[in-house]
Parts: sequence; structure tokens; C-alpha cells
Amino acid sequence: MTTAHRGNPVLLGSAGLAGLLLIVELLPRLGLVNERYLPPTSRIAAALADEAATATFWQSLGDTLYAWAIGLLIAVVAGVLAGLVIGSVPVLRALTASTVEFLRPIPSVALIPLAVLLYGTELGSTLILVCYAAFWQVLVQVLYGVADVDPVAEETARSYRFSTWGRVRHVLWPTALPYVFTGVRLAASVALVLAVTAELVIGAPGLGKEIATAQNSDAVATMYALIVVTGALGVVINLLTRTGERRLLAWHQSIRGEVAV
Amino acid sequence: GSDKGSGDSGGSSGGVDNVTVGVIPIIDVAPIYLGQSKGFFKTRNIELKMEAGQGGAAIVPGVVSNQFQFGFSNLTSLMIAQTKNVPIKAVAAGVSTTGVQGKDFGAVVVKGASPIKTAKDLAGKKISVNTLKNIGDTVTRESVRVAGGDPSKIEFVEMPFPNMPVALDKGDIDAAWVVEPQLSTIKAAGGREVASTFVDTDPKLTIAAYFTSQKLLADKPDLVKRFTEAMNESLTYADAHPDEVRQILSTYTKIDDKARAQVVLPKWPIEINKASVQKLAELGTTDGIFASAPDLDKLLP
Amino acid sequence: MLEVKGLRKVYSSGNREVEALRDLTFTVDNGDLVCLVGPSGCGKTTLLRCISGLLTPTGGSVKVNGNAVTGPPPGMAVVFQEYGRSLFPWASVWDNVELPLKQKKVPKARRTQLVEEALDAVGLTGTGKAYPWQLSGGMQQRVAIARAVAYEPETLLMDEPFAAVDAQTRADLEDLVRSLWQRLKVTVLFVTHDIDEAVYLGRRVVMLSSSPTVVQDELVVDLPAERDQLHTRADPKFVALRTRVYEQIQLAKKEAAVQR
Amino acid sequence: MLEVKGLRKVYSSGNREVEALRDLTFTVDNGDLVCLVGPSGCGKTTLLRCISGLLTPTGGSVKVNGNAVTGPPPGMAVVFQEYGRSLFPWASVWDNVELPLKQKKVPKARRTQLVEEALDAVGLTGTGKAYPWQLSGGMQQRVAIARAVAYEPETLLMDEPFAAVDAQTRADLEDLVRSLWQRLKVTVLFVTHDIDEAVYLGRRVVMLSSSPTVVQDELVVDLPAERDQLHTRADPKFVALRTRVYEQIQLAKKEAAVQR
Amino acid sequence: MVVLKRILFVLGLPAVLFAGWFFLSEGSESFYSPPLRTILTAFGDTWKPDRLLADVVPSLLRLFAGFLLASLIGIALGVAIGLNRNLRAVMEPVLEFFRAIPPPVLVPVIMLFAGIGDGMKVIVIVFGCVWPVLLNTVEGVRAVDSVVLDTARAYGLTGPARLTRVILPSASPRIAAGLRQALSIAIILMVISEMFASSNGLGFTIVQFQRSFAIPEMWSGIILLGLLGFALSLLFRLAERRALRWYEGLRAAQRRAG
Ligand SMILES: Nc1ncnc2c1ncn2[C@@H]1O[C@H](COP(=O)(O)OP(=O)(O)OP(=O)(O)O)[C@@H](O)[C@H]1O
Ligand SMILES: Nc1ncnc2c1ncn2[C@@H]1O[C@H](COP(=O)(O)OP(=O)(O)OP(=O)(O)O)[C@@H](O)[C@H]1O
Ligand SMILES: O=[N+]([O-])[O-]
Ligand SMILES: [Mg+2]
Ligand SMILES: [Mg+2]
Repeated sequence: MTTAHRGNPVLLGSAGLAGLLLIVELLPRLGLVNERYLPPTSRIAAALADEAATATFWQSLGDTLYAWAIGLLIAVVAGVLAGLVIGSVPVLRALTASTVEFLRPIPSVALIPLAVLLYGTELGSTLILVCYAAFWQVLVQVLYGVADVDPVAEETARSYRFSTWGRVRHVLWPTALPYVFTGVRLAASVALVLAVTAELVIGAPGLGKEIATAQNSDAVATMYALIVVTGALGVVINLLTRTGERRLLAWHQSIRGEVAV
Repeated sequence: GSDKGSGDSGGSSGGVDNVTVGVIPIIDVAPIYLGQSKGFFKTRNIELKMEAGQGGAAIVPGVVSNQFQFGFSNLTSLMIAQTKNVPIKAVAAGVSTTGVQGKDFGAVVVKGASPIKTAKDLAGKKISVNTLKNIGDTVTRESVRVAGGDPSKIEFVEMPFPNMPVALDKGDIDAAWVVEPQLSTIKAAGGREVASTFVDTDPKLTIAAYFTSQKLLADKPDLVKRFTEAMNESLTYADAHPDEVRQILSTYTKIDDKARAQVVLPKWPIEINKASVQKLAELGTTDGIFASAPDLDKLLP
Repeated sequence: MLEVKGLRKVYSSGNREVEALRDLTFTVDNGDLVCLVGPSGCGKTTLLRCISGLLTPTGGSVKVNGNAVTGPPPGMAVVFQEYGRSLFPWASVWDNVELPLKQKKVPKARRTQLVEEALDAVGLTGTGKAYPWQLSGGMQQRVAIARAVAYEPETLLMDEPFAAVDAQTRADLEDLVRSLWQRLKVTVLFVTHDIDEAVYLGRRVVMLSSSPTVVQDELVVDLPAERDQLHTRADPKFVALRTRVYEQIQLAKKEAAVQR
Repeated sequence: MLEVKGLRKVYSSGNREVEALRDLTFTVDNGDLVCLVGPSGCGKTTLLRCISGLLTPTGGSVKVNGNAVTGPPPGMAVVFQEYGRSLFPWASVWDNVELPLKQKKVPKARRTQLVEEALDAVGLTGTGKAYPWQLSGGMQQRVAIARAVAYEPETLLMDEPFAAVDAQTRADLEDLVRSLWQRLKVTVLFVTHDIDEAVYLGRRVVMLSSSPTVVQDELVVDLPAERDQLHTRADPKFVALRTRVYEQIQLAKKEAAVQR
Repeated sequence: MVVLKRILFVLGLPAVLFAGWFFLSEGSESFYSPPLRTILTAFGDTWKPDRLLADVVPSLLRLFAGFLLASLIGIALGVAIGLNRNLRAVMEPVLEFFRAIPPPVLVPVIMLFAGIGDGMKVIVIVFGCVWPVLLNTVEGVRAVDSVVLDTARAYGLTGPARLTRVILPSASPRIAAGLRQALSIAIILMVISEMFASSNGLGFTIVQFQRSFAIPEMWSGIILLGLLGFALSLLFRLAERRALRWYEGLRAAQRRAG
């Protein structure tokens, strides 16, 4: 296939980020926005350096990552299991469809009083919100993935009398895997968003609480610095899931195109 | 409640009570941090831990469910809770106005070039408050009323304090009801104060209080008593040592050094001024914030 | 014994209703090798799907050894016409062949042996590590055949399994099927559109009519059991048989044309 | 004129490197009908994809009327070996055939006529409204052929286009291709694994060796231009030609075996 | 009969769950989790037509605007990124950066550019729910069958025709999955956006109830939110069924098995 010249993805990605940094530096410098509300990149970087020198920052970062990781893990495991089971048993799918649709749009943030009631500002509160929001992301993707199984592949497995487990393991799972990855990538950032939001609103320890404090204190550059940290976490997390994806989905059409000639 | 963590009021070891207090990380709660560092709580066998929440939404349920043993909230919110029979009770004063016109820690401000000159001009304007149907609109209306304007025509919009300087600057709002440190920020950018709303309402207005749950009050009256004592000592100390207050701010807020030296500090009397709260209650009832008139005897100590 | 009785299948999806099979009745004895021929679109694939329990018939019944088929019966292997899609793209060629054996709980050592032999037999020695989509069409089809062969089924259903391979390979594979059949006493039902192939391979040939489909004719191939590509195909008896089949199918098509 | 010169293609994905084509050189004159035969997996599909500009060769060149091919040249139609996957499942049979014509900006009335004629020619009258996945394998393949036929191409590349259809339909389609070729003066490159088909159809036959692939042999089919299924196939000249092709392919396979 | 079964399937589990909640919460003393009976009474008292008109309609309008905009942006950007490897490499880190930023903390920044009106809220919704559409579109576009792509190229299906006739239909099942997910996130963000600088809307009302300790009313709002989500998803499902008839048929065709 004749494709356009292919650049180094890492270089191109860095160029993209550099472009963003440049824009943020220029917007206030050129007076397009008031720099008291959007400080230039250099000032944000300075504030970030100041933050990075404090122990509180690292403690908060750790707290956020911890809540994120645990919450995401629970959500992914639960979402995948539920998705495979519900997706492969038509009756279950029909039975649960309405309930899923009912529960899914209830925002985690609306559950904050409930979470605080149960866990105060402990980790548990953040976890409830993170799990609740991330779970649906995974579940829905897995449901779509299960529905995408190629009937001929499925029949092949059935004709060779694959056990139910064998069909799940060897047909359902590989078909759903690309969807699971999208689900995990969606869930990973939703989990991060919710972890930070929960900290922000409830005040559980973590980056979100630091952001809230910075906002309340009118420390604009510091607030942006912390936002940047959140975004950077997202970039790193995506990098990790991408790597896993490339490894596990080498056979898939979407990846094949990248590797083959 | 859970048995892990310090959240449990039963968590006393060797006669020391582990106490968690839900606070908003703003200037108002400086005394409790100062008192903690001075050891006012420790000497009364209280091991203190602060949890920061964004306002009553998180703190009140935390106190009711005993996740927090005490909480900090403004009195209007506490009175709303009281009218809904939320089982809580105020145990110590939180923060009060300085009582000085033009030199309070909260005010309504406008842009320097705004045609609004006095509180009277605020009638019919768009004013931001941090929470609708709460203390902000009550006291702002009162300022307008006192100045001879028509408070019924004000359009209040809700937005977080940190966003108000931007909104004011861009002209999204005509005026902002803000507290420190945003008040200083706006003034430094050329903003102009048009009403010292707390002072207009009552020069001795008590704005917020520390509270606990009815249940803790019944189960551990002694703990509550010790907390109140420690709190009062902290308030008194903070009132007397503004420099130390400005210092302690650096530990739990991110207000930069310059702003910390400049912000107007509130007053921290130990008495909850009942008359002023009564006024707040009446104003709120007039404005329709309370479904029924709050019963202050049930709420205040 | 495989019994098909009054089988009927109507596809109705949305506004389209197609009566793919009208009324099919025939039996296949255990250990027999039956070839099914019929015009394109007459319902051969549909029939195979019903027999393998993958499709529920609209009417009639399919029985294997007296038991009604409701799902894929044990010991049955199917080579699908859509070989490309029947291979798992996420598994290597080796894994594709080995997977059903794993499901059958064949021990590891035996599995390795079976897979190796099967890949050799279809001329794919050494491609085990490739993915199916790295292979040519004919090679993919042979992977699907290897999978069925390695499975050592009691009943083997094959749906135009040699459509994508070259003449020489095809001849080799035909001989492979016959030797497998003789060696393992497996029952084979073989769909093909190649009349010579049907006659060369089968012990019996079942001819289907055009849609709506019934059994048009049936014949026993009374050629010697030992067949080879050169002599058998030159045998006058062979030529006579293939002519008969050819005529029947022509007839079927004409009848269909008249009905329209 | 279609010129293939020193064509080489190496697939390298991950750890696997396959030299599918080593060094291919041949030309096809405008208006010629060339059949390509060769063992399964020798690179016929690869070659066709290089010629149609869908695959970039590793070495050598492909030229159409003197212009190097870098993408699909205009006026070229391709019938893919993977007919099932080459039909758009979201479009009806009719739309599948009509879409390329729309793209070519053929006026509506003419489009309708072309699609109708093409579907008739492949024996699919009246299936326009069905989706491809509602058709049998052979019917799907015929839709792909109809699409190419309706397109009225200058060059027609076909990759084992009759693999899934029955003998009778196949014969009809062979005659369809020949009449198309004669009527429209279209240049045809036809890949098949059926030697008889290659000789019956082609004006020339190009034989490819086993992998790594070169042109093994080439011959001109000096049969009369007017051919028919019965007489041509019985012609001793036909038999001689097919024997020659057969031998060459046997030879190619043996050489490959020796090389290993 | 069939209809009855469908209704049973749709309402069965919710009915059981609500019944469970009803009986378990009966006699609850907890201030924050009142009996369902009380909540249901509050529901009837709270969600009168005028309130629905004043609070739910503006919310819905913003929701639709945000969802529509997010769909357009997500699909357009997703197709571009999915088709162009270099663009994907450039954009991915930047997009991932923004995707990880919680909408609530972005509100100040968005207010900077969009003020505090409906525009701000719509942007918050777009910002939050564009991601599933974008990601799924990218993946869907990348996964288009290679033979399909070759066919399109060979027949000169290029430019807009390639996009509308090949890429989009082929990716449509995945795009639908993304849209569906976006819809429920849009509802969530509708609520979140109304927590800031708002004076009407369902989210605003729920938060207002929460702040004023009107707990049964707050719960009734959450239930309304769920019902709304359910209704919207039904609508979506209807549209999806229509648009993806070929896909469902394709999958169901051979599934009508034993
Ligand atoms: N899923 C389906 N939905 C609707 N109609 C179908 C479906 N599958 C097959 N058909 C129709 O049923 C008839 C028989 O199809 P079938 O695939 O069984 O034919 P076949 O004999 O295998 O043909 P071929 O030799 O071309 O593979 C055809 O007319 C076809 O259009
Ligand atoms: N995408 C690919 N990646 C790696 N190897 C490939 C790929 N496609 C084809 N090959 C290899 O290239 C060789 C030639 O394949 P090709 O499909 O061109 O053969 P063919 O002559 O068309 O065979 P057939 O008659 O069986 O269709 C084979 O060995 C095959 O394994
Ligand atoms: O569930 N969320 O609030 O995003
Ligand atoms: Mg078939
Ligand atoms: Mg090929």
C-alpha cells in the first residue's frame, strides 16, 4: 500500500505537545488572554518546579495514583467479567439492558453525598466514584465487542464443540479484546478524571484537593501546574495502554496496517 | 462507622480522642490550624486531623454520619439544615466580620470603570455569589436595601470564588460578591468595593460556626466540651496574633507571600452573636431561603 | 448413521423470504463417503449447516445415530466454505489447528504430532508460525482442512474445500481425503461443484435440484475402491458416471428455468 | 500495454520474511487475454495486487501504457479472490454493483441498464435488493464479477473468480468473459488454478514457478477465436496444450521440492 | 405474547430492584437515605410540569447541543486521525492530555473563553463526551477490512465517496458504540456543568436540593436523571437499529441457530 511518508511517532507526538506548550506561552504573551488567568508556559513551569520541591505534592500524586489504580483495576475486572457474561447470554442481556441504561447516566458526582456518608473523605469515597464511573466504560465496550463476533468463527468453534469456556477464551475474548482496550483506555482517563474530581469536591487527599486549594488561594499558575500534571498522567497512562495494545493485538487489522510493509 | 482510620470518635487511645474536622481550606479556618500547632487541642487530649471539603455538601453528611466529628460551615447553611431537622448543633464560633466599612474580608466589588458607584446602583444588576440561596445573596440584598435600592431586581448567578475575577474582568457579571483572597486580587487589578455586605447586615455578624452531630453531643458531651474550649482558645489566640495567622496560612493554602501579607483578616470572637444570627435568619426567611423560620435555640449552643 | 428427513429451510430476514431447502430426504451410512453436488445457490451450505447443528431447520429432521441434532454433535468436524473467516485471525496457523484438539483434551505430545502430520499432509510444512492473513487463499483453505484432519473426526463435513487450491494440490488433497476415509473409517459428506471430483471421490453422489431444492437423483459410484488420479479418471465407467451426473444437473437447471 | 519488469515482492511483517515474487517479467498487449497459472501460494494474488497498484513492489516496475503504476490506474476493474470480503456488507447487491459506476459519474439511466445487464449475465436476476451476506458463496462471487463487468473496464484483473461456482455456471461465466473480451476489446489478466480453464479462456497462458517465483513458461493458445465448451475442449490441440501446462507446473513443483 | 415478553424483559429487573429498595429502606431512620416511599412522594411533589419546563428543558437543550457537537467533532476528527498515521502521532499525546483533565477544573479555563452562559455549559459537555466518539471512530476507521479498502481503491472510490460509502459505513458499528457511550457521559456532564455558574437545570436543582438538605427531593432528582438516561438510550437504540440494519442482519443472519 502506498502511504504517506511515515514519521517517528515519538518525535511527532513530542512535536504535538511542544506545539501546545508554545501556544500557551504565546497566548498570554501576545495579550490574547490576560496572563493573570492563563499564565504563559514558562510561569506554569516555574510553579510546577516549586510544587515538585514540596513533599505534599509527591504525597498527593501518590494518593491520586493509588486511588486511580485500585479503582481502575476493580472497574476493569468487574466490567470485563460482567460484559462477557451478560454479552454472551442473550437472556441476561435482555434482562439487564434497561437497568444498565438507567444506572449508567447517573453521574458519579451525584453520588458524592452517599460516598461521604459511607466513607467520609477516606480512600473509599474516591474509590466508589472512580469504580462507578469507570465500570460503565468497560462494560459497554465489552458488550459491543461481544456482539461483534464473526458468526463463521463462532460456528467454527461450535462445530468443533469448544466448551463454553473455550469459546469465551478463544473466540469471544480475542474478538472483544480490541473493544476491551478502547474500554480500558476510556476507563483509565475517566478514572483519573473522577479521582481528581472526587478529591476536588470531597477533599480526599490527592492532586484534586491540591487543585482546589490552589483555586481557593488564587494561585493561578500553581493551579495550571497541577492541571498539567493531571494531563501528563493521562499521556503516560495512554502510552502504557498503547504499548500493551500493540503487543496483544498484533494480529488485528488496525495494528497490522502499522506493522506490515 | 468504619474502624480504620482516625474517623472514629471511639478511636481514643490512652485517653486521647482522635478527632477529624471537616473544613474548607480558606482563611476563615486559620484559628483551628493555629490552635493545632500551638497544642491547644493536644493539651485537652484531642488528636486533631483536618479534612478539606468544598463546602457544606461534603461536610454536613460527613458530620451526620460521624465520619467527621466536627465541621465548619456558614450559619445560613446550618440554619437551612436546622429547618430540615438535620441532627446537628453549633459548638463554637467560626468567623465574624471585622465590622469596619471598606475593610472587611468580604464585599461586593465592581470593575474600576463600572458605572455602579454605590450599593443602591446594584439593583437590577447581575451579581455573582459562590452559592445561590445562601448567605451571599442574603447579605448583598441587605446592603442594597440599606442603601435604599430595590433588592428584588438583582440577578444572582452562581460561580466559584476563584472564577469571579475573570468573570468580572470579561464583563460576564456586573459585580461580584467575594471574600479574601479574591477580594484583594480584584482590588489590586483596579476593582472597586461598593458594599461591605457583612458590615451592612450587622457590624457584629457571626458568619460561620463549628458544629457537631446531636448524637456525638449526647454520647460524648465531654469531648465536645473540650473541643469547644480548645476552639475558643484558638480563636482568641488567632485574633490576637495576626502575624502568626498570616504565617499559618502558608501551611494549608497556596496563597502567595505577597497576597498573604495584604489580605484583610476577619475577626474571630469566641461568642456567636445571637442577635446577628437572628437577623440573618429573618433576612433569609424574607428572601425565601428557609422553608420555615429557623429555630436558633435548637441550633446554637 | 446420518438421516435427513423432509428437511426444509426458509430464510426470512426482513422483507426477503427465501426457501433454500424444500424437502430433502436421504441417509448416509456410517463410514460412507457421499458427495453432494448441485447448482450454485441451491442450498448445499444450508444443508451442511443444518446437519452440523449450527442452523435450526424450518421443518423436517436431522438425526445422527438415531439422536436428533440440536447442536454440533460430538466427533464432527466441518470445513467451511468461507475458509477465510473460519480461521481465527488472532491465532497462528499452528494454534488454529491445535485449538480444537486442546478442547478435546488431547494430550500435548499427541497434539503436536497430529498438528504436524496434518500440516504436512496439506503441504503446509513450516508455516505453523504464520498468521492466517499472511497466507494465500489456497493456503488458508488448506489450514482449515488440516484443522479438520487433525481433529480425527467420526463425521467430516466439507463445503467446497478445494475451491481455492491449484489443480495439482487439489488432486493431492482428494487422495488425502480418500486415504483418511479408508484409514479412519470416517463418515464423509463432501460438497463440491466439480462433477469429476464428486465422482472420483465419492462412494455415492447425491444431486440436488435448483432452488426450491429437493434431491434430484442419487447414484452409487461403482468404481474400484483403489482409485488414482490417472487411471480412474480415464476409466470409461468414470466417464459414463460423470456424464450422468452432468445431465442430471443440466436437467435440474432447465426445470428451474421452466418453473420461473 | 501492460509491462511487468523484474518485479519482486518481499513481505516482511515482524519476524517473518517471505519472498513472494523473485523476478517476474512479462508483457500483456492491449486487448489481449492472458491467463496466469501457478501453484497455490506462488504469488498470483500478490502479482495482481502489484499490477493494480494496491501493493508497492519491493523491486522492479509495473507500467500501464508506458506510465509507472503507483496507484490503481483508471479504467481498471479487479475481481478479488476474497470475494466475500470484497463486497460491502452494508450495501445491497444492487448498490454494490452500482457504486463504482456512480463514482465514474455514469448517468442514472445508463447505470440502471448496466447493473441490470451485469446481474442478468451472471445469473443473479432479481437479487438486487438482497444484502451480500444473504447470498450463497457462489452467488457472492458472481456479484463481484457483475460489479467488474458493469464497470466496463479497459483492463480487467480477475483472481480465481470462478472458484466458488458450480461447473455449469462456471462454463457460462467463462463464455461471458470471452464474449466481453471480444465485444469490448478489454485487456484481461485472469488468474486461475484450473489448467483447462486457462487454456480454454486464454489467448496466452503465463505459468509461474513455485515460490520464490519467476515466470516458468509462457505459451500462446493457438486455438480458434470462436470457442465453445463442447468442441474446444475435445480438440486434440486443446488436450496437447493443457498437457504442456500441466507438465510445466509439475516441473515447477518438483524444482521447488528439490531446492528445499 | 412477544410484546409481553419484551415488556417483561425491560421492566423485570428494575421492578425487582425497586421493590428491594422499597422494602429494605422502609422505616429507614438515616437522614441521608430516607425510605423509598418518602422519595417517591417527593418525586410526585417535586417534578410538576412547570418545574420540568423550567429545569429539565434547558438541561435537555444543552445536552442535545453538546452531544450533537461532540458527535460531529468526534467523528470528523476521528476519521482524519484514523486515516492519517502521522496526524495520529502528532495529535494523540495532546488529545490524551486534555482527555485526562477533569471537566470541573477546566471550567475556569472554559469560562475564560466562553463566559458563563449556555455556551460554557455546552462546551463542558462537548469536552467531556467527545472522547468515546473520537476513540471509537479512530479504532473503527483503522479496522476497516483491507480487502474492502482495496476494492474501493481499485474501483476508484476516492475522496468523499470513499469516506461516505466505505469508511463511515464500515466503521459505523464502532462509531455507534462511541456515540452511545458519549450520550450517557453527556448526561453526566450536563449535571456537572450545571454545578458551576448556573441558575437552572436538572443538575443545578439536584445540587440545590442537596445543599438545602432536601434529601428526598435530591434522590427524586437522581431517579429522574436515571429515567432520562433510560429514555434517551431507548431513542438512541431506535436510531441505531435503523442505521445499522445491515450490521444487525449480518450478525443475526447466521445466529438463528439452535
Ligand atoms: N443468511 C441468509 N439469509 C437469507 N438468505 C440466505 C442466507 N443464507 C443463504 N441464503 C439463501 O439461501 C439459498 C441457498 O444458499 P446456500 O449458501 O445454502 O447455497 P449453496 O448451495 O451453498 O451455494 P454455493 O454453491 O454458491 O455456495 C440462496 O438462495 C441464498 O441466497
Ligand atoms: N500479507 C502478507 N504477509 C505476509 N506474507 C504474505 C502476505 N500475503 C501473502 N503472503 C505470502 O506470499 C506468498 C504468495 O501469496 P499469494 O497470496 O500471492 O499466493 P497465490 O499465488 O495467490 O496463492 P493461491 O493460489 O493459494 O491464492 C505466500 O507464501 C503467502 O504466505
Ligand atoms: O460519573 N461522572 O461524574 O463522570
Ligand atoms: Mg455454499
Ligand atoms: Mg491467491
